[in-house]
Amino acid sequence: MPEVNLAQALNGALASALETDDRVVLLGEDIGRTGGVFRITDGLRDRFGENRVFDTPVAESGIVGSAFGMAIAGMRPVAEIQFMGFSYPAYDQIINHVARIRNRTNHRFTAPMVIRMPYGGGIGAAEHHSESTEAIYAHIPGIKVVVPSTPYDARGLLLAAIEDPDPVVFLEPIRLYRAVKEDVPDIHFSVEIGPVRVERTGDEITLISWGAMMKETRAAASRLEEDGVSVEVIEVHTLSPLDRDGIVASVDKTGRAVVIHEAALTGGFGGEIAATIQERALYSLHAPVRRVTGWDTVFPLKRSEGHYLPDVERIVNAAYETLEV
Amino acid sequence: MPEVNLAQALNGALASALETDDRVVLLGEDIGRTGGVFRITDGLRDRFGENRVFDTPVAESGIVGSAFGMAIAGMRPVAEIQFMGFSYPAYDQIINHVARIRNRTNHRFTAPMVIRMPYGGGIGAAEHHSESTEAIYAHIPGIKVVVPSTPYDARGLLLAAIEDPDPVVFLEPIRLYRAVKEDVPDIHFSVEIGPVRVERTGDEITLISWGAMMKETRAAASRLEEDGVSVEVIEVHTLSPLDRDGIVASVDKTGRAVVIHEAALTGGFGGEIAATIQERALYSLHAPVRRVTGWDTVFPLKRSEGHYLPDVERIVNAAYETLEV
Amino acid sequence: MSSRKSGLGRGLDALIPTAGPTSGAVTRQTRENDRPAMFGLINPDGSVRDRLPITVDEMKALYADMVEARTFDSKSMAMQRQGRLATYAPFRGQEAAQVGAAAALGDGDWVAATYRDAALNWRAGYPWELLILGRTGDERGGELPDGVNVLPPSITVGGHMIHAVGLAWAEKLSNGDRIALTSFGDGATSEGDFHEAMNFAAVYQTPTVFFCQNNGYAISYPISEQTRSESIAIKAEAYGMPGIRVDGNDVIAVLVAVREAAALARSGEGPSLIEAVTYRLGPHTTADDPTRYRDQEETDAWEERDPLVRVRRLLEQQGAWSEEWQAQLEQQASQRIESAVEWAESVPPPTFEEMLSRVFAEPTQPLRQQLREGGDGGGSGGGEVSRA
Amino acid sequence: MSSRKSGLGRGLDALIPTAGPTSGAVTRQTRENDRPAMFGLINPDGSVRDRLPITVDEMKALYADMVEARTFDSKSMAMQRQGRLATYAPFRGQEAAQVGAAAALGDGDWVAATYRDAALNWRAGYPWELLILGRTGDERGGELPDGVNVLPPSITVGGHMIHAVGLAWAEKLSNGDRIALTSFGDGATSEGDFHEAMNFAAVYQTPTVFFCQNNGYAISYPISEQTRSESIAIKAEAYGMPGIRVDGNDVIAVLVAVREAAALARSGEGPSLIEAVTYRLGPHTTADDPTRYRDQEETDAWEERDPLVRVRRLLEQQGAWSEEWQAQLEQQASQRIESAVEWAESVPPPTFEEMLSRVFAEPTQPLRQQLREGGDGGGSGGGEVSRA
Ligand SMILES: Cc1ncc(C[n+]2csc(CCOP(=O)(O)OP(=O)(O)O)c2C)c(N)n1
Ligand SMILES: Cc1ncc(C[n+]2csc(CCOP(=O)(O)OP(=O)(O)O)c2C)c(N)n1
Ligand SMILES: [Mg+2]
Ligand SMILES: [Mg+2]
Repeated sequence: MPEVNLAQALNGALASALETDDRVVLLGEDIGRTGGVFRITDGLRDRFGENRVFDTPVAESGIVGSAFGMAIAGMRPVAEIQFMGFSYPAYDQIINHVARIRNRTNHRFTAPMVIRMPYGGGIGAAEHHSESTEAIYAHIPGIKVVVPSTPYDARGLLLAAIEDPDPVVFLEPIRLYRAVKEDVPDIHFSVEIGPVRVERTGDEITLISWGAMMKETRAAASRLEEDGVSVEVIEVHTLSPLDRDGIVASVDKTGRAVVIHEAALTGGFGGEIAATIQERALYSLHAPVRRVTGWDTVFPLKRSEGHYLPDVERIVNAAYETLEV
Repeated sequence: MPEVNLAQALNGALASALETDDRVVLLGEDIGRTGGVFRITDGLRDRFGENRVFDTPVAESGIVGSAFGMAIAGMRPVAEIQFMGFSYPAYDQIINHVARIRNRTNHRFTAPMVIRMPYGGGIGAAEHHSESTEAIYAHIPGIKVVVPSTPYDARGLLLAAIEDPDPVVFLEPIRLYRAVKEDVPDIHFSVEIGPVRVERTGDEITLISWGAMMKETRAAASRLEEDGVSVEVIEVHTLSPLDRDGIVASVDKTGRAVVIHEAALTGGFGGEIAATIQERALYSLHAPVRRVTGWDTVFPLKRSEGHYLPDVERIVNAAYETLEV
Repeated sequence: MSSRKSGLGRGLDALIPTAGPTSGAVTRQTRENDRPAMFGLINPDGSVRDRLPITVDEMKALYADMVEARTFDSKSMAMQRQGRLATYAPFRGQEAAQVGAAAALGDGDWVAATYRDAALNWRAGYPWELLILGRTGDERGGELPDGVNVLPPSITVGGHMIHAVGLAWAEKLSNGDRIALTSFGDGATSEGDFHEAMNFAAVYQTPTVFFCQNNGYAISYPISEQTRSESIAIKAEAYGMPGIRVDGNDVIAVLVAVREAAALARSGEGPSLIEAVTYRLGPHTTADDPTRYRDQEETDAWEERDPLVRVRRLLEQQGAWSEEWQAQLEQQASQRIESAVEWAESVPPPTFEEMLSRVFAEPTQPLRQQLREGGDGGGSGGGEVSRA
Repeated sequence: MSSRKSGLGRGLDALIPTAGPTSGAVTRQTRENDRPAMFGLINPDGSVRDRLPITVDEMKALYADMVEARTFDSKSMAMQRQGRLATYAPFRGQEAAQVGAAAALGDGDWVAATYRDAALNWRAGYPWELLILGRTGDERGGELPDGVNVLPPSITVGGHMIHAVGLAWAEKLSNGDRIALTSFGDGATSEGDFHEAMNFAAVYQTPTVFFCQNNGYAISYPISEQTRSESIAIKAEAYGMPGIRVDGNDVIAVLVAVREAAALARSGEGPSLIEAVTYRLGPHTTADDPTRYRDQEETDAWEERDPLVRVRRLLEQQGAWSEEWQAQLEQQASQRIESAVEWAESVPPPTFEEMLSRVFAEPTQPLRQQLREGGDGGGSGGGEVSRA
């Protein structure tokens, strides 16, 4: 069982999908010759040919829209958007077309397709290269939104997304592409889209997060446990459909929760989760659900990243504020 | 003081702005010759000329992007997007450009502009004509999101939006365009963007809503008061910047709240409000903040509108569930 | 930029008249000198310009289809006024373009067209029943019969063209022999999505036919202001694609042009653009008032170019038209439309459960919860409160 | 579609060579027979094709600017490797295009260009200091001095072209005499926003110059695959706009072409498109490995066409170049760049407060709350809990 990082796990998943399913094709900017700016599709064009892996013009609406047409015709396209910040020109295709075809044809036509996009900051990138606007996708009925944080889940969730009968927006945390390695079976397995992953069990407080912020969340949990706090960590690797039951079950038990995300506070997906918790577990709550998030500004450039990104300190502090009451 | 409906109030506001400020120009599809599909710009091209009111090609990104350029150059463009469902092709311009120019130039260049869009359902319209995706705009740092529900506020808020030094997405509830009339002074006044409007005071429960759903919210409040419940009604006519203090102050008093919106539940802006309330008023809460919203599907066509749109019944029921505990 | 394969577009180019314009009328959509010159076969008075490549029986069939389409259009306008349909976008005046284009397609070919293309969609296999059901405001109107590869009419302007590129691309990759036709208006050519669709089709040489009905207006905005290019067809140059301008009120010319484009596509020669110059005789939709933006004179001039009348005259000249046949056609059409209406109006109202059951293949956890809570007048959306 | 005003574009059309291609080299960006033929004045060996419309002193100034630009480029590459700059997009090989285009502008003209256009932006007034500050990852690099009407470099591909249309439109409406130039790459012409920007500019006849640097690649994707049109310049036809192809490695030809386009724009004749055929000699950015998608031979061939070398040769032939002058130029340039770097690196780090104080004109209630809570390692984002 090979030890791979998240980027390699994704590459392996794509290779596996291309190998086992003729209907799978990949398309996106620079994914062929160069294997993508993050090398997620490295070697796939050489291995599977120019009729399976397509370089495209710089035209995100065209990429998503043509993949959508292919999906209706029975293929299983996997489109890559080079960075989440460049997905917005395709937002219309996603919300008005991809997400709706099943609804407007009462299941007659469907769009089984995946739209992959690297997201998140922390690498000192240029403007628009550090976006974390998952909330604008998780609000769209008719698409699923998935975001792995481990190599194992990355492979399993991507394969599940490709097999899913409905369209999936698949967010890839840039900061974690090469952060850790783990053993990932080189077989065609999948991780179920939907249920949250209880990553660590505890009974005093629940930390809830997803994607790149899982790194800080895990570190904060370890810090808290060192201090003797019993922490439950919930990874919401599927933002839509949201596993409310899984989240509520945990907070019903611990009575305390902190939600952590990288996106700006206002209108971020943490609001949905906090709202859900108070809706369904209010009488279990000993303290308000706190949100540790980015601030209400554009993700900043390199010199200010430290001001913006939630860090272990902020998570631990919020946990203690929550635990104190 | 003329009695006008919301559509007429908007028309009057635009006329007033065109008259008092040379820098104001209007652009959008069919807004010139026909005065717009809802006649909001009726007569303005005739009155102010072809160099103030422009019909444009069907190209929303172009409309917003060119208005943005004009704003940087010192004008005060007011762009109309024909329906909110057609704003998505301009989403990239709004989030990546309009919202950011002040931040990326440290105040050197700014985009004082308004993007008007009719929104919401309830008139049995065609697909894409009933959208209520305010959440995807309220999450964007750098733009303000405003939505009036009365003729008076419509005029005052639109004039404030045009004068605002920052870009404003201005949502117009289609269902209310011609619903009620009220006296609106024919002068150049403005309503402050930001603070919530406490429309009715009470101390047992707070109903919170905005835009078209204010109609059902008001009716529900009346029904509840007839039953002897003391209801506070808060209109959040500004979704961004959100007046958290105003909302929290009310719920601190009443201890109970229901948020009502037309958009789908998951990821809707009600989540932000409920999250805020529990964050800052948890110990005042006697019951969970409930959300009465659209369901997690595309806004449906005419025959299913009744299934989708929150009605007075659902609001009253939710209020009682909240009051019972 | 790679060079055109030899032969590509020859079929279409051959249709472009060399001896100046073929259309007598100077219209707002098209001026005498604009390139490319306009291809046409039948004059408004029914006389023909060239040998017609179809039989009299085929002409009669096209005419019958146009009569049926027009009957549907009138019926829909009337129903909308009675409140039985949601907003309706009439196609009166564009029957030749729509019927001609659809008639050029093969069984199973893909179609991605617009809200105005009921005639085109119908002729491509979309039952009147479902078109009407959709217009009553029922999503089930989009549930096409198996084998009919027509997408539900696109309501957004511009977004659907690229779908026809993807559909055709899939056919190409799977060695299918279907092509995809996308129909759109002059207004749609202003959207960025037009550009991306044209470019993708050309780059990947997908078997796509871009069929533009230039009816003179995007709602109130005339084509003379929408663009400064000489024509819409000439925009094909920007993509290295053949483009042709055809008299859109000439059903036979449209049929010939689309057939040629479809043949090119099917034989691996890639996409092409056809601009059918036509006119919308009615309002933009039932909510529109055209007097705000155009003169009656202009409309009257186009009434003279009615696409049905010229074929009737042509058939008359050939002794293939009679009052009785016309009456019979109209009666048949009425019957078909009436029975489609009857069927559509008898479909029971959609339920709350149905509404939430077609978002995903299976209702997800949030939807299952909402299905439990909801129903008419049901509770709030937040879910049950646990009191642990 | 309305007809072109007579004279519109005549200035540019006059530049198009009639006697076949002027460029000896067959390159990937451009083939001999592609339309329109390419305009150039200086050959790679420094010989001239035509009378040069500028003085030797002007040539020397252009050359000096290119030397300074190249010095900046090399310095930036080096700094990035040392971790002192975030990702950098080098323009080596494109100095003539950028310096030539900017030199054609007037004071106060608007510029909306890209991440690769540091030389163009600098020549239009953007201080090296701020360009470097921006590249260190500091938003204050976008705070241009008053009077410099250059937008901060666009990082998104395609979105900024329409801004130059809006800027120019505002000038037109307020009877200003500034024009707007937008610079973009070959890759950007695939975006829908290119289409909408070109169309708006043509429709409203805004004084906009569309300046495309066709450097052969959108990252790894060659222009030969990006489009099947004969050239980028020919795409102007789709908008009824003049379009011209110019040797982008010929600083004088670029200057002349952009000057002509700017003059047209300024005199109310509307927008035009200039395709400058050039080549990026370096990687796409410091994160890119060009060996994955192009051959060394190709790059070597373009090194032969170095935009600086040919002007040096030309000046040499005119006795206007010497080793000493060259050394002096290089030293001056180094000094300027070094001092700009020094300044940029001495700017104190931005604070948390600054970060939240430039979102709106005044911090809003949510931001005021976050300013209270935040700061380094500060609390959670939810606000204080009231305990009423
Ligand atoms: C993206 C988008 N923008 C705007 C609209 C509103 N709208 C509906 S039809 C129309 C005009 C389209 O004109 P054209 O493409 O010429 O088609 P026609 O109606 O003439 O058949 C507009 C602007 C829309 N439906 N979608
Ligand atoms: C909207 C958008 N999509 C994708 C990208 C990623 N990207 C950055 S540069 C580039 C290629 C642009 O090529 P071109 O326009 O030719 O400019 P060049 O880099 O060659 O100067 C791409 C795809 C982006 N920045 N913005
Ligand atoms: Mg039209
Ligand atoms: Mg390039």
